[in-house]
Amino acid sequence: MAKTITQEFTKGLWKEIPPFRLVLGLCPVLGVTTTMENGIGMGLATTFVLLCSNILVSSLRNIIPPKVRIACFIIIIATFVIVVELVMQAYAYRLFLKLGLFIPLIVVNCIVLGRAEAFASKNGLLPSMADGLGIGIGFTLSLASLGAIREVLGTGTFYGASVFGPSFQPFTFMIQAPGAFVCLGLMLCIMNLFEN
Amino acid sequence: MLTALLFMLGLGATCGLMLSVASKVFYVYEDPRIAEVESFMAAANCAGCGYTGCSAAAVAVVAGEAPPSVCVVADAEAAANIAAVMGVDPGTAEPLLSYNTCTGGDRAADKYYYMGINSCQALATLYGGKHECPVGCLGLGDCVRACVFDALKIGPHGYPVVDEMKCVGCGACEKVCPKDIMEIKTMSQKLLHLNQYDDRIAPCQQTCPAEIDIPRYICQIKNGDYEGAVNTIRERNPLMLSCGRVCPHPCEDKCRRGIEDEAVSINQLKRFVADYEMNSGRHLPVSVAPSTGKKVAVIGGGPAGLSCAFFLRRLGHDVTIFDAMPKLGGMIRYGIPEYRLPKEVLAWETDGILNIGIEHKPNVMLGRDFDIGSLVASGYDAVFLGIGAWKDYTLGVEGENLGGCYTGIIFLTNFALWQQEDGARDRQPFVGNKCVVIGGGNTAIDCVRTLIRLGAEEVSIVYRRTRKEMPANEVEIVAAEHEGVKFTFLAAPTRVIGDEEGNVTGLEYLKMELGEPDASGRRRPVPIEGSETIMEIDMLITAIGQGPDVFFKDESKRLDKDLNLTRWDTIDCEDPVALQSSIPYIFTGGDSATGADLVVSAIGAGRRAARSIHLYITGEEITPPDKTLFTNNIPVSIFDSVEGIEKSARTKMPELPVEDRIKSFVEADLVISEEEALYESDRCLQCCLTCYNKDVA
Amino acid sequence: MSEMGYFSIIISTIFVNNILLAKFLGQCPFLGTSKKMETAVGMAMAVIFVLVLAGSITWVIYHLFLVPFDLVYLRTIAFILVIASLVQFVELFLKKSIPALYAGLGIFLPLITTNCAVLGACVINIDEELGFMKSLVSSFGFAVGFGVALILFAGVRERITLARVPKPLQDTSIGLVTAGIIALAFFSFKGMV
Amino acid sequence: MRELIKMVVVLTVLAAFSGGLLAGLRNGTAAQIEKQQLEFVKGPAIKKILDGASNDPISDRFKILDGDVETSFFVGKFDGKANTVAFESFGKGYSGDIGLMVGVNIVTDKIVGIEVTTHSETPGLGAMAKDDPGFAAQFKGFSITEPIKVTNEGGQVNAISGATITSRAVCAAATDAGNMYQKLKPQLTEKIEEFNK
Repeated sequence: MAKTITQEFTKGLWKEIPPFRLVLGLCPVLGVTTTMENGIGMGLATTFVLLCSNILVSSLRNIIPPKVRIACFIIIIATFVIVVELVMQAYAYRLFLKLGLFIPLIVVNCIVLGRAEAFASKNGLLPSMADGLGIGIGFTLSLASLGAIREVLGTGTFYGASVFGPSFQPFTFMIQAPGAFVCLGLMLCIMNLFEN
Repeated sequence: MLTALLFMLGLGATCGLMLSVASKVFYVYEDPRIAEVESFMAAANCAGCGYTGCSAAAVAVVAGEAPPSVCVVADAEAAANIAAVMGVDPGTAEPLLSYNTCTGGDRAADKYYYMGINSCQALATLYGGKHECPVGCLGLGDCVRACVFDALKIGPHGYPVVDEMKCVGCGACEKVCPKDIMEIKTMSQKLLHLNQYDDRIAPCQQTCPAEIDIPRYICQIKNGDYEGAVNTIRERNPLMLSCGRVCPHPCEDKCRRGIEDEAVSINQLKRFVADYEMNSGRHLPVSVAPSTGKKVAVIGGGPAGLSCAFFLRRLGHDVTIFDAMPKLGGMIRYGIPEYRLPKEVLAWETDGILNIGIEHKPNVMLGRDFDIGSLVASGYDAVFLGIGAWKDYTLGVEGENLGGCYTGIIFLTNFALWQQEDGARDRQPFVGNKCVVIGGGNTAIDCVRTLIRLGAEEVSIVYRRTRKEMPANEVEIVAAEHEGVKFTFLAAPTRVIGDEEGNVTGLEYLKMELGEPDASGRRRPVPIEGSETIMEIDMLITAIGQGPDVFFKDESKRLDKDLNLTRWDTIDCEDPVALQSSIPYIFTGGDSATGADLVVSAIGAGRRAARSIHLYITGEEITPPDKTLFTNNIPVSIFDSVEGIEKSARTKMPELPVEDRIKSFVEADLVISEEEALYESDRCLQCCLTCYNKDVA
Repeated sequence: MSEMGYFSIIISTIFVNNILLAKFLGQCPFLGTSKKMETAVGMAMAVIFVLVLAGSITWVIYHLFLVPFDLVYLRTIAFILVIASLVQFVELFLKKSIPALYAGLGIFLPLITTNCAVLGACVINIDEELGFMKSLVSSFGFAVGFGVALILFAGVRERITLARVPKPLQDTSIGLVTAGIIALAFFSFKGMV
Repeated sequence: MRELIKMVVVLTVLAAFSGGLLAGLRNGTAAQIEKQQLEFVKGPAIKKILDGASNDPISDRFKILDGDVETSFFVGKFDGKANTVAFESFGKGYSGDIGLMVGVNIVTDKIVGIEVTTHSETPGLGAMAKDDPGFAAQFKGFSITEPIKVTNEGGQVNAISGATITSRAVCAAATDAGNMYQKLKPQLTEKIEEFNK
């Protein structure tokens, strides 16, 4: 049971990497990963919220009465989400425009509430931070890789820079809704393939 | 800034107040385990588990529908915590493991040949799969693919094998199996299951009134897992030491090997493991579900009552046994003589049953010391009436109340009391020189064999039909013959003759001949006119059958008058499986419901009644499923001939030599050796519904 | 969308802007509860109930409190808190007072708190500046759209169990690809409204 | 009861704390957010349309209220005189509204340029309205006082192939802008004169 802080951190990077291992929090995964930049932005925003809420939940875990704990967690998470929203509006407005609707929805991202409830409310500050950071970075990596694949195939660019040159006919399907599903499904498949 | 502060303050306060008030005002009682289980889930309400939110999943876990590992967000530790909430004392709880209920595999015959399908789900939709057997494993391994713990693989015989070290009881395999082969059941669910027409069970298990999983425990014996075998038997029969000694084993009559060869000696194997446990000196731990807080009164501490109490306790209810006799066991203590079932053995067995937390109130009799009304008033939620059949039928002929005349039960009970109870030592039973016992059942045989051991010079049985029609166990009749009992068949007593002092001196009977078969299929004996014969005797015991003693019905004032009886004085229950009497909270089973019958039938009835009581007090429907088998046989499983059998001799039961045993009450039948047990268990064909292991390929 | 008629709102929310397949909201229950038709239908019904309820409450909160007091930026936290508390309240109320209804719908209620489809639809309604009635209709439409997609998807997934799916593709993986193809089909509704 | 009170108190305090924190943050970022909004949503379009203006159109702006709708106008100074104005109008596209920034010379009533600001059209088709400079360039020089149509409706604008609805929406938005311009012209002229002082 006694896992080290490092283990708590690294499990989020492969063993429990969302959304591949923990099939959760798919909405932003599918919704915003049209480009790598969006993926990273969303991932970092989620990481920030995850880290902050884990810290706060973990430090307040003995004060919060169990019957209203969900409401309390939601307040904590929602607060940080709004912080992200405001800060992003003020200093990264272009990103905010693209991520738009999905920022407020970090509140209802199962991963964030799930980690708060399943981990932070039962563990000390340091492990909770490690857990939040690990899962958050894992989530960011997934979003970034999915975003990268969709961006390269769908618009022919990588992080904004053209890859195939002007003659490339973009595979537009990839950056639309159906492409998101198919791409994630196939990535999951490839992960399974490597696993076995 | 201030508005925001105030707004959030108001919002927080409103929500907090609303919820806390609502949780008081709209309080509904809920199993406290639900909240406890839910607290270990991730509360993300993500529905990733397939249930609609965490509380729905928690409800499902508590109801036993979902495994503790249901939450996809929470980690293994949470699953362990949930399991702890659901389990019992972790020391005694059996782990929730996946269990493969079909071991047919490759040996099952094929009906169709399919090409290219590699999923059980797909195969099952095409005419139910490739095998002749309608319920067997399809062997394409959907379960193996579903298992994320790598605990399943398709074994060498073409069916899934569970690696118990890796299995966590998550239930993924159970969910995908289209034939419901893989089973993850809580102990309570297993205890409540009744044999059904669509079960994968061998003919022996179908026939056993207690529904013991016979092939499984024989297989466990074969593998040297004697404790496992004990646990398997104990899921259905808490009195295995007693049954192992006295059961007439109807299962062996249906043994498939018996069709071509001699049947497997199933009961000897049961006795072997039961004795193994007793000789080990400790009772194996028995898992008990968490307490439900419901109270049940079991009236009668005989096999039916003990079985009912045992299973109710394992289901988590508080049980009290009220018994009229000083010690537990009922008819198997006071009716079955010491040489068949030593009291020491029985005491060890009943101690084991009481040990799981059952209260025993001895020397209290229904109708004399308490009545049903007083039980209801003391807060019992249901009552089990297991009062047995303690009242002998009478011959209805002149002179049967003369001195030296006894009824079978009274004779055996008095003798047993004298033999075992300190307080009854001065009432030594009367033993004649020329003794006659009327009747052909086990009670009659018990009487004659007891009389022989008590030193009676001449002991004979008078029975109005022939030896073939005698209802007593064959082994018992043979033993009585060996011990020197004389038999007078086709003789109907007409008069008991006495002397001036009122003591019996003779028995007059009519000779009979066999006529047309009656409703029971036995040829009806017809008296031969003018064939009266007189037999000289000085002691007469009538053991021609017993019925329940229902005197309490007249004694008690209110509730008992609604209790319907049949014309044989047995307690009337509409459904022989549900065993509910005309008063909804009163259940019955065993001899009090059927009239005198086998011990193993009473044990089976005790479990069925426990099931009904459990469902009744938890507010569920008690009507048994339509598919309930209830000692009938599944037609496809009964064969006329069995291929591939190589004859092998059945293990003989070791016995004390006749000259030794007729002098004492030392147990006459002995246990088989470990070597013999291993040999005998190897004779088992490990049958299932239609397939079995052939001796020769 | 604000100047659309009720009918166009319904069509738009059910088909064109299907909340699952075009807006990518509510994916967790979409994949979680679509394995069996039975749960899918129950879930669809509950989402309709819950979303209409949530849609109307959030509209009231937004227009009666947040806008007049210039607190629009607190929208997310206020919505989620109100939705969560109210749903829990309704759940408690139903359990005690109308157990029959609770048995059918109640168990699905907790999902509202963390189903992003619910919060998402409410936020979309506010963003589109719909009036109260239109917002109600739109919520209903989104919920029906959720139901339609979920039930269609569950039907397909039940059939997939019969197919020979390569091992690495099984379960969630093939589920996602299937969802993609269904989404492609829903693409054809674009431009209808 | 104590548990009850604790529940309410914890929730209230937490909520209030969060409210305070957010309000503080909001006050600190409000100005920056508005600037960002203008810069990123409308900024690029305005800069393109009013390319070469000697002032900063984003700071030289005014608002006119017409009925319920408040529209922002951005003033561009060319050759030292404030004579061009840019404002946004909307048309109904293939999927959702299309925002169109239209620049008009108030002296000649001619369009100096258009730019699509916001849209959610199909990438590669409808989205070409924004991405293909050739499409927008067609509008330059049209009189704002006349309706603008695509060629197959008898107008002068060549539609983007495969995205007729989007093309029509852009035309409709431009026509709409013309209507608004004509209606508000007196006020407009007045306000713009102020920048020349």
